Amino acid sequence: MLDIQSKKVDNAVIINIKGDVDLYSSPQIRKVLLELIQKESPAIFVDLQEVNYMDSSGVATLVEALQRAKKYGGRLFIYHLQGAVQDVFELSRLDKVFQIYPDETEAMKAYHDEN
Amino acid sequence: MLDIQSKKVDNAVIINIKGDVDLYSSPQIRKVLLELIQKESPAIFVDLQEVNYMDSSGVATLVEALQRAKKYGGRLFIYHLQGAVQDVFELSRLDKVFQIYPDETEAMKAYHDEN
Amino acid sequence: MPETLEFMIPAEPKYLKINRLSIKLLCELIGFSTVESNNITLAIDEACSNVIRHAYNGPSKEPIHIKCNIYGNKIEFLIRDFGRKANVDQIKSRELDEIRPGGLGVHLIKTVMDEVMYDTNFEKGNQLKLIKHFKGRK
Amino acid sequence: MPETLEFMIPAEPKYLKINRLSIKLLCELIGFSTVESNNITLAIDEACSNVIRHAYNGPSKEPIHIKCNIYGNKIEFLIRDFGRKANVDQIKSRELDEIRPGGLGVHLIKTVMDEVMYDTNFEKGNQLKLIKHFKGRK
Ligand SMILES: Nc1ncnc2c1ncn2[C@@H]1O[C@H](COP(=O)(O)OP(=O)(O)O)[C@@H](O)[C@H]1O
Ligand SMILES: Nc1ncnc2c1ncn2[C@@H]1O[C@H](COP(=O)(O)OP(=O)(O)O)[C@@H](O)[C@H]1O
Repeated sequence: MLDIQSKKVDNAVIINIKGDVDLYSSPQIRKVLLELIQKESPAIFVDLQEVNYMDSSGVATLVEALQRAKKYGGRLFIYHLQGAVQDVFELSRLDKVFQIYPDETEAMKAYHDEN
Repeated sequence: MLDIQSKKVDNAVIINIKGDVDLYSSPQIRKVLLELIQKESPAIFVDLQEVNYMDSSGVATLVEALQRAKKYGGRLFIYHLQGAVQDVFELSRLDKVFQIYPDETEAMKAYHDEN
Repeated sequence: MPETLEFMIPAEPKYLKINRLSIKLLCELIGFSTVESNNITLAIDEACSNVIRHAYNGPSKEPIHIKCNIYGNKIEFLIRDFGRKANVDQIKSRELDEIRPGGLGVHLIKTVMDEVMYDTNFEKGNQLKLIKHFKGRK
Repeated sequence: MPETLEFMIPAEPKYLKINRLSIKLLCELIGFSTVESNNITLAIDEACSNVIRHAYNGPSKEPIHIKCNIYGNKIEFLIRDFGRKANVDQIKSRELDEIRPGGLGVHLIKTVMDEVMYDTNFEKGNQLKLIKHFKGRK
């Protein structure tokens, strides 16, 4: 259903998601994110460039990951949001809760500036 | 419904079609083609790169144009067929009736070689 | 018991694309290849175009109803209209070597689908039954 | 008399995308902007997800039926299920400043649509009526 690729860059993990994130597919992302959180991955980057649709179950999955990561001081960055996905975050009033960046370079820069 | 652009190159006309060619939209292409045929345009190039779907009414429109152009010695070239469009021509056994080319360069070359 | 999906549009050409998107995705979801899904979508679209042109004599507010029944080894489409009764003897493709515009829809439907049955025994309108088997699961 | 389209899928998450494609294209065809069409599609999808999760308590072979009535100044969606009767008092969004996963669907539906009415007066199941007006044509 979704095509999820992940790669390690130093101590960060970049996840590329391709497809619609909805009630059908969000459990798939949840699994990937929770595994990383289990391992206390310090920085998780979620590339949403190829996600054209996200529903509230997708947003909920990211909220859950954000909150769990925070507990051990982990960071979650999301970037490259398409129009419809950006809109869901705004409609949910979560666009200020997340660290949303235009692209990978900007997200990486923000992470490195923090450290 | 369809986005149809046309441009003149020497004595040829190149038509770029964007969208699905079906019962709804094929009259739009028919109008453009028949106007060129009315003027006895010597060479009509139809670029189908951005046509992802064509039904039998689209194929019928092209057959009609081909036959009418032939009457005054005009030429009709079609190129850049997407998979589904190529399949309709094959299923209709018209892939041998038309001059179908991979791209504009090849179609132009064939036309110039004829002259 | 099959799994069933249904789609109903008014018999207007502008709505045909809605059915195409649904049918194509459905075919892909249940395991047909991209090419098979494209071809099945073409067949259903041709059947709907024929309903508009022949059963309703042109665009109409009357409905085209498509029922999709998914079985273990095949998908069955029932395309129902409430228009003029078809004369089944007249529903046939032209000779393909006679090159002329038109007369291709029925040929495409019959080439793509495994079974094609017109049923005109309704009080009003017609129903076309189209079946496609999953490859290797006949 | 409105123009009417209908879509019926089994209450399975994998089929939701079929409805999304149909609703999005329909909204665009009748003149909503891309953003409006996306938002309406989101609202309908959230309503269907809630039918699966709350009315049917999870994926089910029972149907979700969507009827779209197009009027001159608005589109009306009737989303019908045949599951457990909803307790309308319980259908509400969480407080948005309380950040936690979930509890967003009803908020999204209410934010996007102009009118949202739950009707539980059916012998079996529920119906949600959602209305969106064309901008400037209220
Ligand atoms: N749904 C239908 N109802 C009545 N007649 C039909 C229907 N579909 C096809 N036909 C008949 O079959 C003929 C062949 O159809 P088709 O192959 O689609 O080509 P065309 O419609 O271009 O002639 C039509 O001319 C028509 O007489
Ligand atoms: N179709 C429905 N049938 C019954 N209850 C519903 C329905 N939709 C929503 N609800 C109720 O409203 C609450 C809020 O729904 P929602 O905002 O979608 O968030 P969530 O489902 O994540 O809790 C649900 O927890 C549920 O109790």
